[in-house]
Amino acid sequence: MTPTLQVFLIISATLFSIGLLAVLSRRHAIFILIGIEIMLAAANLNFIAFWRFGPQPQPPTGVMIALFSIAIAAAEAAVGLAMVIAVYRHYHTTNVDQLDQLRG
Amino acid sequence: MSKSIDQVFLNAKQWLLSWLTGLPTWMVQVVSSLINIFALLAVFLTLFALISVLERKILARMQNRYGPNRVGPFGLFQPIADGIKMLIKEDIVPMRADKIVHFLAPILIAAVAILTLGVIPYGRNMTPFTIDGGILFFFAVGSTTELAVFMAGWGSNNKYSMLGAMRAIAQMISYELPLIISVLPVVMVVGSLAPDRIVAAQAEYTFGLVPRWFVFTPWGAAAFMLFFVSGLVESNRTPFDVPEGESEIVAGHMTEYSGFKYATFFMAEYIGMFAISGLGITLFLGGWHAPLRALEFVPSYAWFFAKLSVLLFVYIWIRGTLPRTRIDQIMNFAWKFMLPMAFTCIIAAAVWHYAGRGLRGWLWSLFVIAIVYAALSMLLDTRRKFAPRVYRFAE
Amino acid sequence: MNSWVLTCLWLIPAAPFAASLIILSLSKARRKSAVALAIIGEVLALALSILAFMPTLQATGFRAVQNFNWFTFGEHTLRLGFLLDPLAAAMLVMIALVGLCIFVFSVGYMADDKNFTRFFAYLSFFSGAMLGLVIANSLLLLFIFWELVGLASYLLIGFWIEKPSAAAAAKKAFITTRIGDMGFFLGMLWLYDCSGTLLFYDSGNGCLESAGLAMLGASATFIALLIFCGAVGKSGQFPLHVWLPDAMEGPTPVSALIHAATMVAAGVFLVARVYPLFSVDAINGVTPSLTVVVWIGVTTALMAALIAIAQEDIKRILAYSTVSQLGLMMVSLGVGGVAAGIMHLLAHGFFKALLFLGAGSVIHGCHGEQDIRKMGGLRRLMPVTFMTYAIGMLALSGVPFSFSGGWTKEEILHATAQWPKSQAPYYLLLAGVVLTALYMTRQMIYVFFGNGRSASERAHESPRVMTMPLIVLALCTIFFSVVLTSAWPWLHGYLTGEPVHIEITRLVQPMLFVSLALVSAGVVIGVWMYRKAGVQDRDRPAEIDPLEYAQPGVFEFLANKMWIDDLYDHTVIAFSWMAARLSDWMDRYFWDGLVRGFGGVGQLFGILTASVDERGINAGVDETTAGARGLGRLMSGAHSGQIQTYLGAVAIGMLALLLLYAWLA
Amino acid sequence: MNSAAFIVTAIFTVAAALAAATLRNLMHAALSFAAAFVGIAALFFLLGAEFVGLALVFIYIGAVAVLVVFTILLTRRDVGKDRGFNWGGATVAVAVFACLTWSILKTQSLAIGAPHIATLTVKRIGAALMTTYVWPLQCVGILLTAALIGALILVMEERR
Repeated sequence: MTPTLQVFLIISATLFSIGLLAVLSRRHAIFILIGIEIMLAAANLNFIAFWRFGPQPQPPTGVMIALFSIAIAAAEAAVGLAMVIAVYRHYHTTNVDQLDQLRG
Repeated sequence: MSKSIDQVFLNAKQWLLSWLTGLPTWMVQVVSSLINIFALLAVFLTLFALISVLERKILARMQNRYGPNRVGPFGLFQPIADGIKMLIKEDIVPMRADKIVHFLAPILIAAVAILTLGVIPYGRNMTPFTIDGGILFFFAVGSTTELAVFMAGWGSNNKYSMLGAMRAIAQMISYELPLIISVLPVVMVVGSLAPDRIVAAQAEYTFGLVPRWFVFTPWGAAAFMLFFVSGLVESNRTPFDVPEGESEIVAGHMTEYSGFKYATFFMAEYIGMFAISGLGITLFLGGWHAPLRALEFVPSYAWFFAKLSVLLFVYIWIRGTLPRTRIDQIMNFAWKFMLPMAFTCIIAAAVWHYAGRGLRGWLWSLFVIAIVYAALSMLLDTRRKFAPRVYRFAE
Repeated sequence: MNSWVLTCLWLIPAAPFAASLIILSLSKARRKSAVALAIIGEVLALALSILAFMPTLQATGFRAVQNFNWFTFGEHTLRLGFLLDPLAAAMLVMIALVGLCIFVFSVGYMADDKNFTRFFAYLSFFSGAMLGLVIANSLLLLFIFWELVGLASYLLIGFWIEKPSAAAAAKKAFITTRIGDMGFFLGMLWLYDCSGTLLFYDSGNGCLESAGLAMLGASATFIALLIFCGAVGKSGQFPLHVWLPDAMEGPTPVSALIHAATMVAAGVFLVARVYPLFSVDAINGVTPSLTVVVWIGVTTALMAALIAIAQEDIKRILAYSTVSQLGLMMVSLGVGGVAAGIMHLLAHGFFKALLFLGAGSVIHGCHGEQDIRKMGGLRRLMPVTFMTYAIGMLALSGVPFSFSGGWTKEEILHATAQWPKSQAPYYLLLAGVVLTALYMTRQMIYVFFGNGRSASERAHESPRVMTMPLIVLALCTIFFSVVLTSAWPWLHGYLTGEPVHIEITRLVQPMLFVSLALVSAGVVIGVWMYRKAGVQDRDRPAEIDPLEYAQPGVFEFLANKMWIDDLYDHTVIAFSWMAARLSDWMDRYFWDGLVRGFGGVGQLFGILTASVDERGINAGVDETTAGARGLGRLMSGAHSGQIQTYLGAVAIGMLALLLLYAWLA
Repeated sequence: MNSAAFIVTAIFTVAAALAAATLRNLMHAALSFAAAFVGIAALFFLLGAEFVGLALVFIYIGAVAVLVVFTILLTRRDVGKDRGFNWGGATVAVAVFACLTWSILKTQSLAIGAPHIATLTVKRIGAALMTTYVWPLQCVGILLTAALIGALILVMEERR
């Protein structure tokens, strides 16, 4: 048996849900970032999978979008982690539950 | 005749694989890979053993003493004795260490070092792991070293280890940029990330005499120097061995390791050195090509290893000659000199390319590099920068 | 040959400009780099100027024009351009050469200054602006550079900004020249209105070419006079000459470069450049505007020469001398001797720069002393300075044979004598010649002869870097005269485009003897009057000037600059001060009261509406807001500030969408 | 495509990701995060996108993972405390997973095998980046520069 597109999509969905789990259930800000990165990677996996299983030949659009999305994710990680450090410096905590200054 | 000697290892592998005819393809593939891995490990572990004793002997020569000369003829069996000693030593893990991380770090660091060896062409048709983006593979896998070093530093739960790891990561990240950017001109000129293609591009000889290695172009020479210095840093060799400076922080991230794990770190460091030298040879020194057309009858892998030994000797020579630099000097050097120079190499390579790759391009790119070099050395005012440090924080 | 220079004229001012910008970006400590950059920029400019000078030699009446569009607004296109003709080329070489000498001199003179690099940046900036001014082919471009030059002058006069007098002088120079520039600007606008172009030469369509001039008609006189206002301000002509002597507060190299050799000559250059405007409808070479030029020039020349006699500050004497010489040039232009005026301008550039640098050397040697009564006997202590200064003095006084000033002055006198309208300017200028010789002799005697006095006791010769430019300029002064002699008036021919041949007999002319006699008279009177200067003589104390002893009233009149400054103080400035006071009072009491009154009315109205608002409208609104607030409180419960809650809500929303989609599909 | 390799990689990836999301020890979680990305890169390799896989390893292991561990190090005082676990979030995540899986399985058109494909060489990617995607590339460059500067400014010590 060779893996079908479905299998890859399910793997991707699993990764996405795991990322979502990390984002929603962990209290540490870094985990939220980790979760977001996993979710983005899952999306990239989708792009690549659709490119690979799509009708051939075709321009490598999926690969390109994955590349750009990786670059953007890297930028997001850098800024996000910098924000975690800045927040930590200011509030002496990284617990997102306590960062509720914007509460209405 | 010379052809068959050149391909002797390949033929041997084919002969071994011919025993497997009839088995499914994937199994043949696995066995082929295993043969490659085995050969690679055998060669480089031997080389490691050899270089560890040779380094001590060469250093001793430089310092007017004998060096190891008790075990075996000329002390050549010293590594075997060392190995046995390391293996039977007690393996100490600190009580409050993060045991899993502490255990995984040496494995990861060694695995990474060995993986990087895979993409280097050692001879004609002798690239263990042929991949289109070989250079990228080398750096992608090589960058994992930082994480491994961090794991070692964190897992040991020791302030010296942590400080050493921080220093190592700081300098590795700083020098990774010039390292990669100094590779770019070659990639640009060749138009490929595949090591084989890069070696093939350096095959010709100008006037049948001077080999067309990239190190003989101004940008190539400059990039090679940058590459070599960055390689020194990446492999934590003197004069950039701050992360494990014995006089300051015991042994850096390796402080809490003993016995076989320590030996693994040691080995990883040397293999890293082989890998970076091998990459340097591939990129700038013509790979396995002979320096003269007349010498092409000598097998290609012999040339590769001859070049490798020259580079390794230079490493050892530098270790015997230069004192350790300060971390702030290392950083300044990376960001203020190496990085701009590396970018200049790209421009110089472009100039060389668009001026026709001939003598004119040669002179133009030399001009570009000389201008930037002069400007940088004037701007940085090196004489002032390397004066005794005025300590502002430590009092 | 050299055609690329003609298309790249902009490079000439660009070199010093670039140097200036780079120097400004350097740190203060980089003195050597600053000097090197400034001098490289100037040498480049000089080399390019000489390259540009070459082609102008080949054809008589050479003129290279290069115009380009600056910008377009609506249907109009504003065009600027560069122009190279003999006038511009000669000016270029003179400016760049004198500038280079002065740059080198400044290296020594300013060696101890803490703002050394800034000084060179300003100097380079000035140099670039001046070179640009000379090659401009558009009145607008010329005006732009004109103002840049003014800015550089302002910055450099006030270079020692910590000295209040320097700051005041800078301000005075700036404002005074601005009054003239106002006229210049108006003239420019008028000219544009009439002719529709500001380009001088534009293959027949320029404002200085016959087609353009024909469009002007009667307004040409007024336009010319308005533009002349700018020249009056810049060249320190009466009545706007008051700033120039005060500008001597700046460093001496600045005085030499800007306020003697180049910038102040820009006014003369301007008049020469737009000369066709002045001579529209000329009858026998006389027009109303030119007549004004002549009389202003004569007044200035004579007045300044008189004032110079009674000054004590070595630089002020030279400043008044400059004013006087500029007046002379103006006269020459006014009477039709354009070439003579420009020749005098070029020669004057060399020898006046030489004199100023000599003065700088003297001041440097005397440790900053500028009062000539405190000097003396420097002849032995500063031999090089003395020799070069003497050459400059002879040139300025107008001694002919081998001193450039003499030949050009003679030409001017010649031109003036032939002015059809009146002979008065001629005789007044003759008096000016005597006076010039007199005050220069006075200065020489005070500074270099006699015995050492308080400031000159510890004097020393200046370093090589300062004396070398002096020697170079002195040599220029002497050799320059070769092309000026009446026997071979090469420069005259070069500027006018007339053919020239050598004729030794023309060397001796009546005018030569007249001028020689007058100069000797001036020198002899000076020697006789000041033979005992600075020494106790009968009942005259040493520090009192012989003239002051003999004629205290006259001396006081002259020493106080004919009370022109005081006159301005009591008239123009007092008036503007009064006006300011009046406006202040008006503003404070009248307008303010009015505004307050309106404000009071508004306030009353406000009180009225407020009460209505509070009682009537608010009550209704209050209820509404209370309701809204309650709703808000209800809603803000969902706004917990917890990111994860929000993200969870997003996820649930996505889920719902997915299910909806699945259900619909 | 090798199914054995795929199964091993997939299990490894999911396990590592799960560990990254749930492990108590922050440092272990961060390292599992790195491992998960190795797995994802391996999946990319299996899909024939070697370049993207290498780029992923390069960026995530070499840069992002190091950044994450450094951040953990710099906020260490906060690491030891018990964080608690938000079961509501977990429920939502599981629901999303169930829903996605259900819809993927339900869509029959997705059950296709991989077609034969020409190798995606680095050269082709480079050519595409320099022609069709040159503007996005420039934009990403600007974005990365901005992010770099922004991150630096965020973490810069405040001068007192």
